[in-house]
Amino acid sequence: MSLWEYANPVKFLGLSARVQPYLWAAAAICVSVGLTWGFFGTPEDFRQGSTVKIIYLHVPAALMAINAWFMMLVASLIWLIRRHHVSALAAKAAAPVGMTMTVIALVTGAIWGQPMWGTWWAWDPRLTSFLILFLFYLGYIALWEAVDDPDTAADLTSVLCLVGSVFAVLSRYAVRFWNQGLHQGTSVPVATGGRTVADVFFYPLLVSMIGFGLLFLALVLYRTGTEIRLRRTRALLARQGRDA
Amino acid sequence: MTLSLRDLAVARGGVPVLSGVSFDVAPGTALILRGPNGAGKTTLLRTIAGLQAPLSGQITGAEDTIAYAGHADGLKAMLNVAENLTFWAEVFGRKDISEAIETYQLEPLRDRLAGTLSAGQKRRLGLARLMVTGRPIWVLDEPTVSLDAEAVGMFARAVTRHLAGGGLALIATHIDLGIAAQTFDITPFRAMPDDRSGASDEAFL
Amino acid sequence: MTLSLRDLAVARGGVPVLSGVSFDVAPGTALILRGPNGAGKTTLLRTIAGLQAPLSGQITGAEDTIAYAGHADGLKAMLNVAENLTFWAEVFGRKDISEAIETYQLEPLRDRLAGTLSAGQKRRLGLARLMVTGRPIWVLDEPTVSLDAEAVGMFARAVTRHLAGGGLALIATHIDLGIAAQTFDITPFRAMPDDRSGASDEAFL
Amino acid sequence: MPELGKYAAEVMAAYGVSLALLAAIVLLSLRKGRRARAELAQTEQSLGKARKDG
Amino acid sequence: MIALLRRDLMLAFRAGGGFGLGLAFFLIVTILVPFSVGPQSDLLGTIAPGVLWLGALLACLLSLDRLLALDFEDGTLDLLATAPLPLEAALSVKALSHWLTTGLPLVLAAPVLGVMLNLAPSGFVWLVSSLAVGTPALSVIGTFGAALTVGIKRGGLLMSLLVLPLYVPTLIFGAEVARRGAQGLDPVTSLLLLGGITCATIALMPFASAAVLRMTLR
Amino acid sequence: MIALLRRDLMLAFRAGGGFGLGLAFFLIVTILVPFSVGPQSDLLGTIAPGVLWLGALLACLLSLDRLLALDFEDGTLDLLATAPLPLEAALSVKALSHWLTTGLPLVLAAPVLGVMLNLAPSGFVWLVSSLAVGTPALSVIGTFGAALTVGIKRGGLLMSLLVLPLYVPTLIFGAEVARRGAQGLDPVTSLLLLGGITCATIALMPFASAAVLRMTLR
Ligand code: HEM
Ligand SMILES: Nc1ncnc2c1ncn2[C@@H]1O[C@H](COP(=O)(O)OP(=O)(O)OP(=O)(O)O)[C@@H](O)[C@H]1O
Ligand SMILES: Nc1ncnc2c1ncn2[C@@H]1O[C@H](COP(=O)(O)OP(=O)(O)OP(=O)(O)O)[C@@H](O)[C@H]1O
Ligand SMILES: [Mg+2]
Ligand SMILES: [Mg+2]
Repeated sequence: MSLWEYANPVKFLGLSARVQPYLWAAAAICVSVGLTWGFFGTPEDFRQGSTVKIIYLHVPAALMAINAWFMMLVASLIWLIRRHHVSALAAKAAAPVGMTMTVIALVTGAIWGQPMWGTWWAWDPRLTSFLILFLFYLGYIALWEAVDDPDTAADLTSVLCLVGSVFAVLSRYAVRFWNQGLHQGTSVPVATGGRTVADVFFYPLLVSMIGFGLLFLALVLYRTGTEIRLRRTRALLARQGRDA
Repeated sequence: MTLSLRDLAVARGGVPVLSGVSFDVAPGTALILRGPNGAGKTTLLRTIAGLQAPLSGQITGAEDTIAYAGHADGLKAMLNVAENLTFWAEVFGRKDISEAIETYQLEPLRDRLAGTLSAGQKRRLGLARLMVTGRPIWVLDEPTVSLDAEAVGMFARAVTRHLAGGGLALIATHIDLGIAAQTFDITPFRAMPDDRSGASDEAFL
Repeated sequence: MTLSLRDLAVARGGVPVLSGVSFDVAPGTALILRGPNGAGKTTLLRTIAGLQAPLSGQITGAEDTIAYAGHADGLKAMLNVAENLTFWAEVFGRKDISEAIETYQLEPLRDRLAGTLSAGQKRRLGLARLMVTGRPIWVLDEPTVSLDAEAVGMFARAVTRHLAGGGLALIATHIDLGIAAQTFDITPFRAMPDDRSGASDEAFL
Repeated sequence: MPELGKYAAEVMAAYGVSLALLAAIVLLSLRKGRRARAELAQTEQSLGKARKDG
Repeated sequence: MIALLRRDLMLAFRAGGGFGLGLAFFLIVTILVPFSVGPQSDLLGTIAPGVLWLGALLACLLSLDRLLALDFEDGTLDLLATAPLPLEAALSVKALSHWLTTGLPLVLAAPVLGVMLNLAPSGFVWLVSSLAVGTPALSVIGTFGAALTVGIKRGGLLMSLLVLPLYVPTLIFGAEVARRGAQGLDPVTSLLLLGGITCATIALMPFASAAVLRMTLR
Repeated sequence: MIALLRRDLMLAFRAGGGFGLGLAFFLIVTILVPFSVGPQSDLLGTIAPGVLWLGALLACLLSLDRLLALDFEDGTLDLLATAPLPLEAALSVKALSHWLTTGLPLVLAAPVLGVMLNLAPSGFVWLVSSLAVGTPALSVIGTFGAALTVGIKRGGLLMSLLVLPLYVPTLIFGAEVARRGAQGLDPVTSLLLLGGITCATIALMPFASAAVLRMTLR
């Protein structure tokens, strides 16, 4: 019994059907608790006023936007190396979710920027590299749509994801070199060891982050199932319509 | 060097098209592939030429020995006949294009841009390309499309000469070419809808 | 309505190719054009279809009555078979594609994208397009390229039916189509090098 | 309803847009999933293929 | 004609989207501008109207590339030319479908990109209206360029070269409207002129395009 | 390989010129800029390095479009894939010929256009050297994009979408060099970084391109 067994579409569908109810429930609970707590149950920041409440959307979304790309990278590698279809389809399924997260982070950031920095948008390294990430999502999704043959599409998008990752990192570095920004630094403990956000803000934020993560997972599982079914329909029809 | 297929299965668009195909073509002989439209001749030939991977089965003797001519001729409209041939000769590390020009009577067209040739003249040039590759195995997909009777004769002579020189040829066609060769009908090898010979979509069936 | 050519001269790339061509095709009959590669069949047919102007001479009966099918089929790879046919039917102000589908046995392929058809299947679809135009004159340039014997039969039946319905057809081909029709060889009409039939460069001769 | 002060519009807009986007991706996924299921069921039925699971 | 429009739109959506891609290109050009001229927001604000117009123009131009070329290659144009549909009408429909799949999305997206380039608040409405009035002219003129270069392989660049000068009047007035709008000056005169250009091109260019196309097909 | 290079160059010259056209596009974009942002010469001078880099990038991009597409359509790529020539080498040659026909003329023409945009005198040498060092990377990355989209009709815009984000680092460093040069600052660090990117892409991208092309041809 190895993990790879779940690379079989049928096995995967079975497992994902069993896990999904819990996942959806957990995601719904965490997201709503985190957001409600953050929205209703936290005080205003002395400097940022009530805008600090945006953090419960902005940071989890930004986090998941990056993690989603990372997950797609891993899935693409698995497809390229071991050629498990579920893996490729999972990457395909994750892309729109990741892009949505990116858009949420961008929009909430822009809305937050207006009161804090006095501008909707600034060419700050953090913001800019995020915008580039958005472009990579866009290109990735467009490539999936444009290629007819599913396997070729999986191959091409995987390579694009790989090369894109390298260039995304490179862009991030280049952008930082090009401009020193005003976006604030990392405030989450995993990255810094200590934290710069007070506990009152931190716990709801943590719940919200977990919630976004679970939501992402649930969505990806569900959407992968959808892709598998579409692929099966296509396979059945293709084999039927071949003769004559 | 013999070209051998053993229990080959091929797919197009992820769907198995043929399975269980086996045959040998010995040097000095040609094999004519037959089958109705959509039977899978093009797919089979592309697989043998190495342009796509087989689903399963073995192909031996095909490594770096094949000159392939498909529906498209790989001609540049803005190069003339001689330049087109010279280019392909050089890609295959050769120089001489006079034999090809002569066999297909391209001399009068030598300096015409390929884009201004008629359909049949273009095809003649496309076939002439095979001769400059120096490859022993010719894999041809409907080579005589839009050729007139005389040009079909040129082609038949070129193939016969190639075979006499120890080459071999595999030709898919719907019409009679006037070449002494065995025929292989691929119709019986059509893959069944639930065929599981390694196609990429079989996990989804 | 009879299609008549009177003393027609045609050119390609500014060079006269044929001159002095005259013939009539009456309703209910077909005419098969023959001639070696490069004789000028394609050029003549394109002129008759109105895609290029004749150098001199008259064509009568061709105004808005012609459906032309050349080497390219006008199919969109990203539309399926039915959508392709429907589009052309609508362009010609018609609706019904079932007869075309039936004649060329395209029913099983109806929902396949045209880009995924084999060469012969594509050609069948290209020929089916003629039937949805409702035009009385069919002008066909090598229509049976890459068709198998059975499909050639479908085509012959379609033409016969078209003729029986009062249509007429003009077909350039190198092979035998199995259609009862007169043959017209264009070889004798090849234009002489110093032909002065109105070509654009004659002022420079 | 907490007191949002002078930034009420911003905060509400941020929450509104984000929740709308989340809802959109969830609903679109569900709709696509449901269609895929239906299509597959129909195909399987018309081809008489048994199915190993849901 | 409706069949043609429907088919073109269908193809645009299916073929991996003529729809989204013009837009994406517009977005990308706009994003690349700060990378190339530097991130100072006042400088960006000054050049924003011009950059957005130029970006829209280039996005139109790139998507023109295959407006007719694909139909030429697979023989559709030959067949359309012999169909009972005036070529002028067919080309107008093609221009319309080009505008619907490219120009219109650009108009809708322009405000967002205006934000990113720090466009002055007073400029938004004028930017959008100038684009709405001006982009149809870009599509129609572009169709002419596409007809001119239709038989030529590698025609894309050549077409850009032919079309860009024709775009100059539209660009001048369009950018003028947007710029004056952003600076708080009165842009109405320029807008009227822009509208005049658009109307004139829509009325006349299809005839030129059809004439040219008949010549190329011959 | 030399045969391939020679053929590509010959085709570029004959086919109505990949050679001149990239250049002409560059020229036109540069000319359109004053029309769109207005003619104040100090403003133009400020944005000149950026505009020239952006124009060069777009000119490269547009001419990429058919780098492989034409060879794909007429079957040449199929035949090349079965020829005794590693695909990596063939693609490197293609990138080289693209650079020779597009990048190099841009490098040579840039000073002239710099004059038209009022570029500061100190900037010329840096502009040219940044383009000389940076454009090869554009060709190589572009070949990757072309390989990705080769089988796709209407692939031009999709390719732009895929390639432009990949161009970002090159653009940032290249424009930075030119800008710092024009402002009299020290551009050497950026130039070194730019060179590093170019070398890395030349060394690695052909493998990615060949891998991708094998996938599409399959
Ligand atoms: C469109 C504008 C913005 C974008 C694209 C953006 C993007 C990002 C990104 C990518 C992250 C990193 C998440 C991570 O790496 O874990 C982040 C985190 C964060 N952003 Fe923004 N941001 C924007 C505007 C703002 C504004 C205006 C503020 C507040 C004044 C803000 C406050 C924060 C905070 C507090 C974090 C958490 C820091 C951390 O944990 O790393 N952002 N944002
Ligand atoms: N641009 C051109 N310049 C000069 N000659 C040309 C040009 N284009 C075509 N020709 C010549 O015109 C002649 C007529 O060509 P056409 O395509 O009509 O021949 P065809 O009878 O259809 O031949 P096939 O049977 O090979 O299709 C040919 O000899 C061809 O080489
Ligand atoms: N992308 C695809 N998806 C599904 N089926 C496809 C695809 N492409 C081709 N096919 C089918 O695969 C089969 C084999 O096609 P192939 O081109 O090999 O036939 P062929 O024997 O060469 O026919 P022809 O004589 O018409 O050239 C055909 O039935 C075709 O319809
Ligand atoms: Mg075939
Ligand atoms: Mg012909």
